[in-house]
Amino acid sequence: MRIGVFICHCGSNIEGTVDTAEVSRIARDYPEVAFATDTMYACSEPGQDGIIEAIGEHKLDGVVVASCTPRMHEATFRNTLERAGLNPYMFEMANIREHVSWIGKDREANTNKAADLVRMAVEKLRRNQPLIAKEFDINRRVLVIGGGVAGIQAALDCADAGLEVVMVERESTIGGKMAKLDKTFPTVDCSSCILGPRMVEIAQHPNITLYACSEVDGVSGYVGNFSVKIKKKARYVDWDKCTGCGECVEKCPSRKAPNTFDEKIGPGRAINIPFPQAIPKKATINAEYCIKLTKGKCGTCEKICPSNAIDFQQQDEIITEEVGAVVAATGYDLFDWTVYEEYGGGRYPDVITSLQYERLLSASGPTGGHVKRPSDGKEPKNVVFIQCVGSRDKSVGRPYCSGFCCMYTAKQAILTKDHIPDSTSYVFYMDIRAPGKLYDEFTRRAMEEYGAQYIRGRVAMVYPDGKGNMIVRGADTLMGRQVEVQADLVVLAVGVESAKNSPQLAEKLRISYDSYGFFMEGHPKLKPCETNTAGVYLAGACQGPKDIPASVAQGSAAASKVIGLFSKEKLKSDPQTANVDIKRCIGCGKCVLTCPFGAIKEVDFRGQPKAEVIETVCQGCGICSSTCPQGAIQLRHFTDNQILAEVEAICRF
Amino acid sequence: MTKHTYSYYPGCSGQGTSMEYERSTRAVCEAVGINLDEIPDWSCCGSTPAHTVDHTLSAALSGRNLGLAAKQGHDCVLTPCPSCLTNLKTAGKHMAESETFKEKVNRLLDEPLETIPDTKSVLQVLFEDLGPDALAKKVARPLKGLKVVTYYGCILTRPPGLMDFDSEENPISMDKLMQAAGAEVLQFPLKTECCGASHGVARRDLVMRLSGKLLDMADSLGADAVVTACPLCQMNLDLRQGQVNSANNASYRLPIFYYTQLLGWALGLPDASLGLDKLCVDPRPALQSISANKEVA
Amino acid sequence: MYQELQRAPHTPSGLFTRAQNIPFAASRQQTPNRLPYAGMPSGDVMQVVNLTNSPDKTFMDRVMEESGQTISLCYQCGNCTASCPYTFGFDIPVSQVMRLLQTGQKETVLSSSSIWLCASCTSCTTRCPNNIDVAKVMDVLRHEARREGFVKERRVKAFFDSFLDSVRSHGRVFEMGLMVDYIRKTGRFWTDMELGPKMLPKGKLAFKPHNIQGRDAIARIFERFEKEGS
Amino acid sequence: MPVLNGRELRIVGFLCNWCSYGGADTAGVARFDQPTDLRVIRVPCSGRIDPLFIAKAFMNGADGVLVSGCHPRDCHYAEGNYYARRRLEVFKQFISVLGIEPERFEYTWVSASEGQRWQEVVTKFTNQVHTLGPLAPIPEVALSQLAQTTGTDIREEA
Repeated sequence: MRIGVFICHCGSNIEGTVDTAEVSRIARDYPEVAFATDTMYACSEPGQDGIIEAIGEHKLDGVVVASCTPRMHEATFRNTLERAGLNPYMFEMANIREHVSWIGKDREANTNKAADLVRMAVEKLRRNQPLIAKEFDINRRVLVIGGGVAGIQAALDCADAGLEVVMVERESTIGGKMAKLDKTFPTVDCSSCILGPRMVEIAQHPNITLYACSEVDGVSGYVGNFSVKIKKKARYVDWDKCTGCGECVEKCPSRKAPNTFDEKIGPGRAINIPFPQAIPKKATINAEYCIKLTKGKCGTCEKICPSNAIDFQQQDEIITEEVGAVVAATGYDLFDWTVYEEYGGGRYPDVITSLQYERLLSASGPTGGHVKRPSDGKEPKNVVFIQCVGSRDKSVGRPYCSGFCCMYTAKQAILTKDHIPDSTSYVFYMDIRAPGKLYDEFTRRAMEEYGAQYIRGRVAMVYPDGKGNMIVRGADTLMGRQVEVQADLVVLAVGVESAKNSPQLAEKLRISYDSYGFFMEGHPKLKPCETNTAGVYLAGACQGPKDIPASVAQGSAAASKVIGLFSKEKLKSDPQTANVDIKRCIGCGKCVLTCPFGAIKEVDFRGQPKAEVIETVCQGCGICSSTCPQGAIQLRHFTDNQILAEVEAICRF
Repeated sequence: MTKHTYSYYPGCSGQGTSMEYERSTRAVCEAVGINLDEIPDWSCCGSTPAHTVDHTLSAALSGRNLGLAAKQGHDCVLTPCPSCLTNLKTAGKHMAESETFKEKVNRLLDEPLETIPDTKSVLQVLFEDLGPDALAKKVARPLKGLKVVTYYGCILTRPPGLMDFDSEENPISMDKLMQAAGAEVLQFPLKTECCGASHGVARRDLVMRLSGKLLDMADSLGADAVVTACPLCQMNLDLRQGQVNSANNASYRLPIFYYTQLLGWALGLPDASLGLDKLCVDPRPALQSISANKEVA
Repeated sequence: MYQELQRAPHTPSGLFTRAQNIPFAASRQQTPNRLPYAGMPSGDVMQVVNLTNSPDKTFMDRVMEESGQTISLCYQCGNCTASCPYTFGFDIPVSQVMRLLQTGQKETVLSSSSIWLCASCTSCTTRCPNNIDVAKVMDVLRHEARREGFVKERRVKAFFDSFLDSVRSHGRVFEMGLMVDYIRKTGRFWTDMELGPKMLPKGKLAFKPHNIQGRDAIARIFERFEKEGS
Repeated sequence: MPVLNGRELRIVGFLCNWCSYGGADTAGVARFDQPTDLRVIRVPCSGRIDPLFIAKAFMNGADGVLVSGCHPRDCHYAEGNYYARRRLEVFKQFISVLGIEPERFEYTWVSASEGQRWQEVVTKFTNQVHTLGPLAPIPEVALSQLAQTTGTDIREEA
């Protein structure tokens, strides 16, 4: 075998603390190494061309590149080998950047470690076999989880590209958080005017099947062939018959149900249609508060429903959908701010969240757009906004900045002035984060034209002064003073948190998530919309706090990834699958039991039971081969000998 | 009712300015079966002055008492006074966390401190071991009709990491006990706002402002009385109420009870054992008014 | 002479209907000279703070080491100033004390009256979003002030000293003795005169100290402390 | 070049590609300093690691072996790390029978976002192995028995 070793400088990232020339000199003496050199940027075009030339010139049949993590450029260099006519799996990488040069300054130790890692790669490569990827056909259907603005954008882009889309939305209507907004920044245009038509498009698009009031119950299979179990939650209304007329909502006697769409600020009924432009515009019954379902009495809605759509016997239903790709667009939730007892901990009715205030501002809201204090319905004259409630705060475990609260608070300050001309808005902030196009001009406008009083400092206490108004006590660090504001209404810019039980969904999709529950992207800069799991993509705030423009952009980005995936005739399967050596297999069946994907079946070979791998189902985890007592089943590219070769490369020299 | 015995650290003010707190604490604990075994020959914990001079000195002054308590063999030391509680807890926690600090403290003490007993406030034991429900069953004279405001003071439940009892912003333990005793507890937003603490002598203007705010808020809420659990807060609000009135030209006549006094009264204990006569602002009118309307009701 | 750089006028897109065609670089007005007032760091004139050589590193390290707190955690949000009930009486609000500590301005911090008026009520520690024990830092600043001889609030220090002298000599606080000693140190004989008649009939004022047996054990603690110089 | 005599020990790391290898990368990207002793072998899943690999590593002269996979429930292959957990726990209790201190072998779970934690794991384990010092060489007789049973004599294969 003739092996070529290429030690990358990666500019100064590796060369800074590793003597790459020395490593390539050592590598020349490794067994079966025919050529070794160091190169400035192996992954760059000249770098890759240099490798292709060396393969031709020295008639190499295997390549080792010592550079960054294979998780970033293994695919890049495999393509290089393919372009040079070699089998892409006759290639190994040594990670001498993230695992060597970047984690220590000791040049001699780093150089020595790099040489060792290259030796390990060479030893493994000497035992690599050429592998041919098999092809399998793709189910050109995509599942979009979450009907917020990001999910809507992804679904519409995929549908317009001719793909069949299945959208699953947990609430009874799509529209997510954006549907709850009155206006959006920085243009102050009406939220339902720009979102409404897109929601209608979802409902009317022939390629899109919408499952509202439903959740993903389980996902199995792999890229190109996922099988998804969707749980259609019981809504006790037959949506085929329901016309959304709203008769039932008016007559329903149970008035204590929480109105989750209006963020519990307005009255709620047991049977409810979230808002006039809801899609689908259907009624749903909240089982906990429906007198019929809890006490067996009433049933008013059943009596008066013109199209007798009420069905109290309705049960949850599981539907299976076969799809080829999944886009997770599950959005975010607001932080439970009641841990801040210094702001009343939820005891004071006139201390509300920004989303509740948005409902008060909204014409389709509980007060028809007239801003009224929840306590006594009076129009507030002094509205105090408190920023960073549950963001940038280590003491409540939320050290990150939620990104768009500064912007929507400026918008709400402007809207407050529009709604109540003689009102004054006060904003307690630490730093204004307004990075987008026309964002900063927008916040300046709130201060300059709309008279919002911006006070630089946090708020320590919000309390009633016993004489009927609320005192907001904060600091003005620019003035160096403690300050107080008599507030009629306090609006908290509550921080963003990952959507409820998104860790559970991540486990179903087998993608990883960070300690706050946000899904982990493939690479923070290079693959923001992909995950480490092929065929599962991310869009919107489920990947991290972001505003509407960024979410919409990610919706389109995720859609383009899906469209790109499905543009190929067939998908190449990863050839790193298990493989049974019939001679050694004694048919004990242990591997069949341990395979998480059921990718091994028992076959009869001349009267003896043997194991056989279904290559398209095998995911290449290798659990079978470490279970097999005979070592009969080996995972290609990670066989026992290959791994042990690396072990010996470390220990024997 | 479990007969539980604790080491008891009364605190210096209990011998003088807050003797009624000391007396009523002993009476109530006796009545509800909490056994207080006073630490023999206990000494001052140094209170605020000590830790403003040096943390090792402050820990040594508290440490001596922790050592004596450990010898008594009970698993926990009780003290009614929040300032003593903070010093004992800080000393104990700091020594438990850092060996070097413990050695520095032991170098100041006659006998080095080995095991460090746990410390709790009497309020915590009354609330957790006894509990409002058990208390309600023992009430002989419910405080029905008495509107009170519960003032916890700034260090009884703060900082949360150290004191870890009740909430640091909106504590409710005294509220629950008072409600169990029949009183009506008003929502008091300044439960943990400082009253001026030890500045009464050197910088009285600070106490006039801060205690003035507390009395003003209690008054505007229509409270009949304020209930506290700290000798210094009680002194600033009761003994200095006259000074506050003249400084802020107000005219409050708000009795400032220790919660143990009201609990004792509700349990039917004799006035003498509660030291009600020791309070500056006469509490009798308030108490008589509720017992009067009891005959009527 | 540099030719005046001609900047292309940048007109924002017609989004805001009333936007005028404003030149990109607005002309620089002359800002008035700001006079010091009570809230600003003390010092008769607003000196320029040289941040390269004026920070006293040893002071900063000692305070951080003794308080066990990391000053760089503070992002100057002002929550301590907002929480502190004594801010009205301070000359430097507590968030600015922390800022002066971050920049090592030893004299300005130690000569403030804030560090003496702070009553360790721990509002700041309770509400600091970065979990800094600010109350402990203020405590340690008082230790530093005593070591370096800065005493802005003489009477507050006198009261603490009298308190500890009383503990040192009796083992417990002898309240009457404490007041007498405080009056001796400050000469303010009229302190709390009107409270005497209120407390006497209640029998709350003991005239004789109650010396505990372990009195000399307490005295030894103080002696060892002074010898150690901690 | 053999391992830097006196300054480094031979520590073999088996890291699962999806979580721990990613965690090690995150630690590198964040420039978290770590001792250089650890050499990482990438495997698709912690479930792929056969305890015999670890035994062979020790037989070959490794002074310490560290295995790290995905947190339970996070495994990219759903169950791989459950198998690993059971196998490696049994193996950890067993290696003292081979005359190897159990503290020379650790297995843990590190996710792709836990760069800081990976730094702590590596530093702590490396110091742990350094306190134990180099592993006494396995007696010749053991190697010959091993050669008979497995049919491959590691001594000639070098």
